[in-house]
Amino acid sequence: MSTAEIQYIETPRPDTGLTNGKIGIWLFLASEVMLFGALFSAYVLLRVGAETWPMGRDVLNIWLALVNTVVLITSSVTMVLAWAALMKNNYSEHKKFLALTFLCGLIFLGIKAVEYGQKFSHDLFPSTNNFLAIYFVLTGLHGLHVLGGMIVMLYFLLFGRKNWVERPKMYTNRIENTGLYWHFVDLVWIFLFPVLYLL
Amino acid sequence: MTPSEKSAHSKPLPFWKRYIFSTDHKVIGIQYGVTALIFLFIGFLLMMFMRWSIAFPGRPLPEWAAALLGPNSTSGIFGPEFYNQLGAMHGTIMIFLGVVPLAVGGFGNYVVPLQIGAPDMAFPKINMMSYWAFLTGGLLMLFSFFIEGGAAKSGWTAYPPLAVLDADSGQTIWLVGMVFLITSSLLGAINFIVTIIQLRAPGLTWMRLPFFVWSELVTAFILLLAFPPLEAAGVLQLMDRIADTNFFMPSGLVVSGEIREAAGGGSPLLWQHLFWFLGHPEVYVLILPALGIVAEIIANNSRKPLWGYRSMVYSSLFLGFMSFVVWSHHMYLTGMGSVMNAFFQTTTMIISIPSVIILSALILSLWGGSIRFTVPMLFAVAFLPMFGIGGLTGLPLGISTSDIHLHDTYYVIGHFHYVVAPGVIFGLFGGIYYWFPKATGRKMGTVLGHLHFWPTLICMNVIFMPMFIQGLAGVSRRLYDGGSAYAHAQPVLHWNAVISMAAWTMAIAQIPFILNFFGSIFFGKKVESNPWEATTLEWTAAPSPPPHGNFPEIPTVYCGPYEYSQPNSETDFHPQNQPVEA
Amino acid sequence: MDQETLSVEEVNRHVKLYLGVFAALLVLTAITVTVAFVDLGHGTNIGVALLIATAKASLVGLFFMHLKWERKSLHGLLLLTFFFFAGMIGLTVGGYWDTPNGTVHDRTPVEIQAIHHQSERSE
Amino acid sequence: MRHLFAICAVSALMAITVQAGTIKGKVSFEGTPPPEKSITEAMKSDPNCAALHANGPEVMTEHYVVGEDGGLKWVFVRITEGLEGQKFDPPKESVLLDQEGCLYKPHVFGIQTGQDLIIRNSDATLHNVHIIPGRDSKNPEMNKGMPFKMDLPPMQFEYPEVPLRFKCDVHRWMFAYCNIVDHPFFDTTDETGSFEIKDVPPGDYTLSFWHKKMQDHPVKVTVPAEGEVEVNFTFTEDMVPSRDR
Repeated sequence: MSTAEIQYIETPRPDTGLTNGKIGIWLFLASEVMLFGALFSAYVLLRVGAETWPMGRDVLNIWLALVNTVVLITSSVTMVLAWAALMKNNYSEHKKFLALTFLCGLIFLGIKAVEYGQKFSHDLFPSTNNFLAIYFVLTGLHGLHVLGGMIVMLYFLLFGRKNWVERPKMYTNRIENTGLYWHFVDLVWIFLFPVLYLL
Repeated sequence: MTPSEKSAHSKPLPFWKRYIFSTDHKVIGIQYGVTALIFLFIGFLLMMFMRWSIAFPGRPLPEWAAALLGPNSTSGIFGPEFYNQLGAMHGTIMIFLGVVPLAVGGFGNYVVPLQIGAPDMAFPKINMMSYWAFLTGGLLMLFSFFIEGGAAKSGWTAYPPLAVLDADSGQTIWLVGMVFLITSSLLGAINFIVTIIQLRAPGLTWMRLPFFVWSELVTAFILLLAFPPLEAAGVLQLMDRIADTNFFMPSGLVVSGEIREAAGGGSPLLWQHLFWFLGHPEVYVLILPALGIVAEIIANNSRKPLWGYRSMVYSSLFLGFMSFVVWSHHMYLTGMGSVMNAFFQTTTMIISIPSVIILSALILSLWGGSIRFTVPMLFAVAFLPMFGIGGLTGLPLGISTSDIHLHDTYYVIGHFHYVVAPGVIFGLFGGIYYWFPKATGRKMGTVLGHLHFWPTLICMNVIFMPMFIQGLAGVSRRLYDGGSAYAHAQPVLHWNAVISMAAWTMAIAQIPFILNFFGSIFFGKKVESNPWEATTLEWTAAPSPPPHGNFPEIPTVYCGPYEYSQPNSETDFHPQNQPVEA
Repeated sequence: MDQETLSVEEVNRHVKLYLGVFAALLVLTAITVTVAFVDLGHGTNIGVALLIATAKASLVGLFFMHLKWERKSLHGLLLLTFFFFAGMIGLTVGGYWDTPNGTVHDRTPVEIQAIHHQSERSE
Repeated sequence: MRHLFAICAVSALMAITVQAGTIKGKVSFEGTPPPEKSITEAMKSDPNCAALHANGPEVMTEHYVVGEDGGLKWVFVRITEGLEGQKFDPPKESVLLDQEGCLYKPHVFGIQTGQDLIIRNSDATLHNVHIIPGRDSKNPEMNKGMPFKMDLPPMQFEYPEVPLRFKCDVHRWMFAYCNIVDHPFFDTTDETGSFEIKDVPPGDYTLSFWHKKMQDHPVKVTVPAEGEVEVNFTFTEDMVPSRDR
């Protein structure tokens, strides 16, 4: 037979029990942990070294952030339900939940934009003080990750059907890996919310 | 270099898809390799100008050399600002655009899939993306020389507040370039780890992996976990430069006489912690692949299994693990207290143990072997003492008390250049001579090889040994005039001219290599698939050059990677994919 | 967690589990907000908030990211990453209080700034 | 042949239509100028500088340099109003700012936006050219080390600024005042206090006399079609800032 194609894309490798995609996404999430870890250590070092550090709730709008937290948690749930729908071979239910997740992402970014708008209108900028600077960098970078996840979901919403019909198992793995990434983004926000807004 | 196209694709791919936007790990490996060699040469060129300013400050360059500098020098003379640009970009280009892409991108991409019996990398498209992200970052870095204000000039370590206060935009382009390079390394690292874990041929258990594959696996883990903090620090410094934030700008900072009125409150130490959190693992990313290559060459050319293969594997794993907890030995003089100094001093001493184990195992592998001094073997054997000097001279720097005198002096320059130049780059040269027949089906000339090896070895030592003498005399690094303004440097100033002469002659010594490298592609002696009579899969199971998809059929592995001169076997090597009778 | 063996009613059982975790997450979020308004002293506030955040994070990790049924090798990878994460934050921030004794660096930057301000006002 | 003829005709025509006048004059200082301070004492901090002036005359500051006939040196004269909307492309020749004997030479000079400025170090010692723009000026701050006899690559300024201060971070007594304007009609007075601005198109203008200590003083002037117009200006003692009296 001609040269072999790359294996273990769909079926896991017997001795490691994992597919290529799953190890790949978990390695990527490990590097993301280090990325946000570095930003958190920047936050802690700046806060410890600062003479004055504003209380989160005095400067930021907690209630918008609370809504955002709920939105992101809901999107995590709809994401995992979208994956479960595929396990039940129900593509239409999957598409509905994936669209819902995408919508939640959109709402999240919308609320973020409103929040940033409020800050800029009260002329609170990153250069005002280090609390706002690290706030903008952390939430900005997190927002970009949300956007990245949404672009991938949009791709699947528009072109996923052909892949599902031809190679259902590969498509399920892809959705699971996208889900892992999305849950990680939600996980980062779960830490961001108290650290920036409540303490 | 025309890989035969009997592969699964119906019709052969158009030229640009097969060579430019290819997803074949071998083509990407060669793309990485050649680009990295060009960047190494550019970095070398920058250093030659630096050596002129160090040896003969204020003296005009000859016209043909000054012409290369264009507007940066007027009538052949350039000032300290341009020298700092040369210094910062020499470091950045040599490390991030030269050695890492050659060691990890070039050799890793080309050799690892072949050595583990895989048809290609686990994610071919991501592999291609990582090369193009690397090329974009590289071109951005080169482009920054031609903008108004010139390239970054706060050292390859880009310490704030100097890097943030630098009004010219070269530093901003440096940061953006770094983000591209880090993304490229990240994608590469994920690809390597998944490929090595998932696509090993049947029968290729973990302890039958060639040591080169182990070194690339550990390197990939270091890249994966150490690079993101520098990306975060790069984002913070980018915000400091563009959005006037104050992450690294302390309050009450006095800038040329006036207190800088800004929010302040930042800490320059934050950058140093995040930078060196990558910085030290980065130097292990440089050395590990070279150790892997040298191990392959020594085993093959001494016709003897590696001594202590298991101890080398566990040492490289331990090296990778420890490399994350030693970074602050670069920061002993930043006002850290005795608790931190003691901690990092201890971890630094501990981390020197695995490197010594690997080095001794390599030296002991020579014992009792019937050694063939082929050209790759010359480089590999020369690597051992040179890396030894590099490693041992690092110990006084690792101890906080002696580092007080030696920090940021030419002793440090001598130390890390001994590890990188006669160490890593000799290993990589050996790798090029060793795997060239596999990549092209032709062997590189041995006469030109010797003509390249001996002068380069001698020049390297004449360049870097006097640096220890200057460093111990207290000459500090990054001086555009080589220390001629300092009284304590006067007795050792004459070494500057000696070092510079040796550096320029070493440039001439690279010509035989360039002729040999490009010449042998067309005129080299034709060889069949296993000219070195090696045992690992890339030689025994794949033709040279291997087609797309590498192996006619996926090989099965029956024994360890270095079964040389086994008793009762007619040939003095036993290929991995040959069953072991009785 | 190999997907072939999951039959439809097993998946439905998982779905109920996910909805339960969803409820738990919402409750925890409510708690963390209300607790934030109660002043238990700066240290404890941080501790409680991080505790709740870790609880929520582990819920998401274990159930939504299927870590509960995942192979040990991935747990190893996460442990290794967490060790380096903790090492980076611990040593970077730990170094802040560790100043060489008997020198001007003996005091933390905040104290040095305070002295600086006093000396300004006294002139 | 025909082309040659055409070119001569056009250039001749050009010469006739362009009428230009010249503004000449003398700037003087009435009263006793505040005493200058000696720099040789400060120069001892750098042996290279002290050596350069070892046997020369004592080096004094050049704040109020008044000649015997009362002429005031280092006064920058330029047209401030009357040129609105006119574009002037920068002259080809470059302006040279030399650092010789640890002093900026010239001390005050004018340059047009886009014109080449060459900064030279004629001393064998380290000078650090440090350009400090005003608070809300758009010219960039710049800091170039010049450790030995060398020239910096020619540079240009984009935005007018009177004055753009140059100082040397190594020698604190070294200052230069670069006055950037976006037209060629300017001059700096010499020891006799005289200045001359040529090829000024006829019209009404405001001329302004700038001195680094005694600020800016505008004067109305009308330039005839051709020939010269004489404008003199006298700085008086009360214009001297209080701290210098």
